[in-house]
Amino acid sequence: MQVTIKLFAMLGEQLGATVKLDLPAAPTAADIKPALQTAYPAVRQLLATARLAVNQEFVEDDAQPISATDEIALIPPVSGG
Amino acid sequence: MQVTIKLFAMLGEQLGATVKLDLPAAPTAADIKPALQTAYPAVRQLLATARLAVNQEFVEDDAQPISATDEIALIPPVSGG
Amino acid sequence: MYYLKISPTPLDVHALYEKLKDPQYGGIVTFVGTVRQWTGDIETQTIDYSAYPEMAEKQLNKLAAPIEAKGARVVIAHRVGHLDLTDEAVFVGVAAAHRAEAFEWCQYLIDTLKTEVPIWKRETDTDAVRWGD
Amino acid sequence: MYYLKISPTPLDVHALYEKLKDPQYGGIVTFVGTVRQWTGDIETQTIDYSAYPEMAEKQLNKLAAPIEAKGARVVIAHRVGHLDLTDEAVFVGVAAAHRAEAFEWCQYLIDTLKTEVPIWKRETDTDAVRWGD
Repeated sequence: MQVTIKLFAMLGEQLGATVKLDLPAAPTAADIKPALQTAYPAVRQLLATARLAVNQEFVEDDAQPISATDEIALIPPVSGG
Repeated sequence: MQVTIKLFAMLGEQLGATVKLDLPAAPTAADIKPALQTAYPAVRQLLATARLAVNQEFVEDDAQPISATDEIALIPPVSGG
Repeated sequence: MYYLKISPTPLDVHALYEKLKDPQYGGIVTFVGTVRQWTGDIETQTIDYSAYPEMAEKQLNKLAAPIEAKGARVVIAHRVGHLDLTDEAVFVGVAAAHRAEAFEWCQYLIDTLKTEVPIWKRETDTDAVRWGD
Repeated sequence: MYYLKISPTPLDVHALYEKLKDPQYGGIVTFVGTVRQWTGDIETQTIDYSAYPEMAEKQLNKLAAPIEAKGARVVIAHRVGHLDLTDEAVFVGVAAAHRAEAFEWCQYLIDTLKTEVPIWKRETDTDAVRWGD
């Protein structure tokens, strides 16, 4: 299954505002960061510190299923204010 | 020795903005409230809750001598802000 | 550097806030006290504030000086005279490098003003006239 | 009732403050974060803020709703885009019946905004470009 992932801040600067990613069948939230780290090893550490958001909510449960229509984003540590 | 005492808030409303008061010779800060309470028994309680200020400073030491040229005031509990 | 004023003129909150802006500060915390309508079952209509102005300004100086000595900027203004509902009675502003200290010092200043600065309110409520407690 | 906005328009601090005034409130606490020049030995020239705006507004709603449910009013605005020294980046205001809760809730909101709301700063310092930590 292919999903589009929104990226922000330094991640967006490095990889672009969105990347497409192939996931195994019946993916869960836990699959996304490892798949991105495999695809983009140069930003492995940046990906590790980012939080996953699905449909504009931080994901609290790694077992949350991901569907192709979900809005998926990686949120680097925020620094507003 | 006669001194003039500034009064504020409810005390000023009851007794006027200033009162004159006769004190014994070589008076100290400790003499002022009792002398006022004797002169104005109707506001004895209001006087008890007020703080003494001499030359625009709260008096910390009851033994502070009072001179005829000091600016003396009684400060009821404040309620600004 | 700090600005302290007791005056019958209505508070210009925006002008007071602008005095706090400076490239050396990153956080500005302000407290504004306004005339509130209800206190439990008591309805306030107006408040008259009076002061012992010379002593009040001296006391404000004593409060502000140690905060400014830590590198912050302090702006305090208190109105006296006749105020209606929502009118601003007091403005306390602190600009500091970081926000935690700006919050701490602003709250310290208003808390201390309310016990140590000779200003008094006389509330005209619908049922009675009350001197502030 | 509360007002939450993320926008490239410069913050109108006075208009935001005015939204907090109401006869039911006696205390208004505001926090304004501005662009500071020095952080230790690092000199900042400008800051560019970016956001994930739809999620940021949802997150602000989640923060403000429980405070408003306690009877207070919340106004938050965050600027995005290019900011110069002393420009206002964020305004957080809380109006409440009493000042202690206004201070507590205002500080809670800015502290939580800084960890939970997807907004990022990119500092242009004299020696380097830095993403905020």
